[in-house]
Amino acid sequence: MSEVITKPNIVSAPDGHQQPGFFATSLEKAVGLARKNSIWPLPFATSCCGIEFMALMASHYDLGRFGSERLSFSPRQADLLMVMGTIAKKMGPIVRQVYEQMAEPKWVLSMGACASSGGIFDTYSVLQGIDKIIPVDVYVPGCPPRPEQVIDGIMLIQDMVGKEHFRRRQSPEYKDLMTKYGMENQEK
Amino acid sequence: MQNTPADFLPIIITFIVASGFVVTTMFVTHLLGPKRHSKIKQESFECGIESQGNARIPFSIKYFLVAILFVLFDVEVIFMYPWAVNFKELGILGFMEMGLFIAFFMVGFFYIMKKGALKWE
Amino acid sequence: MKFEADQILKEAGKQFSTLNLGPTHPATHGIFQNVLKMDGEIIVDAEPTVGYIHRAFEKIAERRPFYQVTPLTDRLNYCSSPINNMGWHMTVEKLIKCEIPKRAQYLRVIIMELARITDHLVCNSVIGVDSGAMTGFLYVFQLREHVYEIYEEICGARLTTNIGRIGGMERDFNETAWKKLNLFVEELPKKLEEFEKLLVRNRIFMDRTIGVGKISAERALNYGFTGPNLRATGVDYDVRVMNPYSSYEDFKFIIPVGKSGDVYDRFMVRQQEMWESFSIIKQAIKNMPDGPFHAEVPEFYLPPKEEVYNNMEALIYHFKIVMGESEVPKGEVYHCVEGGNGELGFYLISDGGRCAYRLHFRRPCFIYYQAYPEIIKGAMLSDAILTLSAMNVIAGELDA
Amino acid sequence: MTENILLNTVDEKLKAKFGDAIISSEQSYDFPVFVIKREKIFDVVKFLKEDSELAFEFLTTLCGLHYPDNKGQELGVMYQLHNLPKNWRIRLKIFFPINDPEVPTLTSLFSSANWQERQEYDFYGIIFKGHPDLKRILNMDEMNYHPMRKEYALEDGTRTDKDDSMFGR
Repeated sequence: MSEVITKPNIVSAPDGHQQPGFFATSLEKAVGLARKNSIWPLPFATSCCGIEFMALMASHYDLGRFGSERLSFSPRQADLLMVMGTIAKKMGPIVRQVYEQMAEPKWVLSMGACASSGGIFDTYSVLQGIDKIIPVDVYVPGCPPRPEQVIDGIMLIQDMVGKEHFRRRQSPEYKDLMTKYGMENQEK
Repeated sequence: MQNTPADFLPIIITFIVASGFVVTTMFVTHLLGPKRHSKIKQESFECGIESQGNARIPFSIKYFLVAILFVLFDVEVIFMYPWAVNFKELGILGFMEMGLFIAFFMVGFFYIMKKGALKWE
Repeated sequence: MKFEADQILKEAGKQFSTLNLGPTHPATHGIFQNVLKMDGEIIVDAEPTVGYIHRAFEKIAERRPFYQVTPLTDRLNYCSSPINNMGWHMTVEKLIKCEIPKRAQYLRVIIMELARITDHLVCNSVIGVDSGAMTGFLYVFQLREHVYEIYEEICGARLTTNIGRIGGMERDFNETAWKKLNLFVEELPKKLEEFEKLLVRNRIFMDRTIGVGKISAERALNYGFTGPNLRATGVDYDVRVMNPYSSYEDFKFIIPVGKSGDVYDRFMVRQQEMWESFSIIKQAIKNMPDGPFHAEVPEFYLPPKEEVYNNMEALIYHFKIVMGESEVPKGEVYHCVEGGNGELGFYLISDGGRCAYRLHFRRPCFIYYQAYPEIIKGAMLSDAILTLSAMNVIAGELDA
Repeated sequence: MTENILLNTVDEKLKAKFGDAIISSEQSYDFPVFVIKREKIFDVVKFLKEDSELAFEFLTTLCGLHYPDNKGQELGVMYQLHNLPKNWRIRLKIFFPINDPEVPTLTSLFSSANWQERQEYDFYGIIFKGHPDLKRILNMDEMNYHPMRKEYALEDGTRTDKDDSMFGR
């Protein structure tokens, strides 16, 4: 290690108006900063990618450095649905049910070739990619992807979370996306 | 030592600030957080499949019994904290007093053991 | 509502509540569903459902040339994929009756024993996690990372390794692979002992695992148990000793055997097997013969790239293998290896064509998971979850 | 060769007991293979399991076979039995027409056959008479065909990114 890191790198402040004594930024950016660094993933691990997720959570590649230390296995407290591994057609309705029961705002990361596009299993029993049943935000290629690749995917998700507008989930494009996937848009 | 009503001011202020914090955070998150209701979201989470049957079915009293006993002995431990903090100042008198306090609980505990409340089968 | 109350009262007689240990559940370490009929905390009946990641391996294997089936096999038991790869390669070598050199066999033994250690590391640490001891898992995963680095030196992949070729190894261990292997061999005993000290004499762990998930040897054999779960019941059946393959007869190792077939015995059998695998690796490193690392089977063994580019036969063989035109002898062969979970068998029928006519995998997980309802009947719910992780049921191998 | 001895000993005992129910017996690589009439399979396996000298008490595996071109014998089932103490392994095969895929179940002899028979029912549509609950195990229950039969394709056709012309298919 050439030079010893003395000061841990603190998350940089969002762009805002900086004057001596005060700092002003939009509420969206401040809330985005908070959400970005405290994503609770739901590890929907089915096959080999699940073991690579174990490596990702263990001490060597530690996902806890990115604030996603706390896994939530129930969709109620999850922000990020990480679908890892092959999703068979028998498993499709279950992925969709778990996605629907997640609280807004929610994001989906599809890890591995099997989840993203059916991967090497182009067979009668495998769902060819989970974007056929739920909208996916980030696809991580690889079979299984290396933990570094997944961390790159997680950082992409963090950018999206950081820049999310409050009105996005009520915007017409989002509503069309939902109706495209057949998810009803009951207002109140 | 006469305490005038003004002495209670700090307590009221802390109480207001505490409840104020709770109310504002609840209100702000309700306002800021995006909401999207759907029928499926209202259903209970059943590991991914549709839930069948009624969740409100009678279950055995043993669960309730163990829970209540835990609460009871947990409260007992709460009384020990202040004693443990200034353990030195209270000296032998405080020690004996707390010993008596624990003895009363031990009688109750012995009763529970004899009645077999903790036996699970 | 009057009717509602009556209905519940009538049901209160001897009504069992059903609990769904469903597909997405943190405790099932994979995708299985068990609808449990419960009387309070005691399980009265369990009805398992599997097939949630059925990927039709056997159908794919009928459409792939022989060397392309290897990536399939390392997604069977993905905690110890090199063993499955080697098992498949040995099946084809048995079909084409090719004898691979001693050095390649010894290299294969090292890799298979490394894979067995990693498989048992994950299983034993997950037994710890399920009985509440999380630290063991984090210590032990560090060891697994070091084995990943050794795999990367040999075949470039971490988990789904696709290691070895039909007829030997794709390349010899290079300098850093030997260095990392020796580093791992020095470091393993210390770390393994540390992990053992955490759990083996741990009062809570012993109370949680001794006498839990018992199965008798006779019932285990009837259910087709093989591997550590069978050895935990007292039957010393190990394929490496029963019909030795890849020169396992040259190594001295004992088969650890349990007595009562409960979770503690399974844990101890796997722990002891790790020590045995460790000693096998040391023996293999010590008397590693030199010589070629692959057999002369040109129409099956992919020639190295530099040969392909500058001499004619290698180019022709390369083309024939890749397009799958190399003529394969007709016949049917069954070969089994001692996988992480038991006897992993490959039943291959080849009609001389480009691909296997029929390839059936004998998957130990699929066969012994049938006994799960019988084992957990009458047990507590938390014991059932501990039994599931102690049987090391891997979804990929179960639903292949 | 030790295998041939095993082949002959088992062959004699079976021929003595069952006569013409044993259609053929030959040595394939290191396995003696016996082709048996479908009706007698239960009795043969029961005899092999309970016979004191043979004692094949371990069912290694069983799997379905499909040969579409030999008429009248399209479907088949392969059983592998293993005598653990003596380390003897044998393979039994039965063949039967595709329009009457009835086979007696072995679940009463080996509990390990339960799910394996369900898997072969799921893959090939072989109906095991007397099986406790014969229903699909790996595929979805709504699947109306048996996918492992030779005439069905591997892919389910929803993939658009793989155009076969590049692969010469």
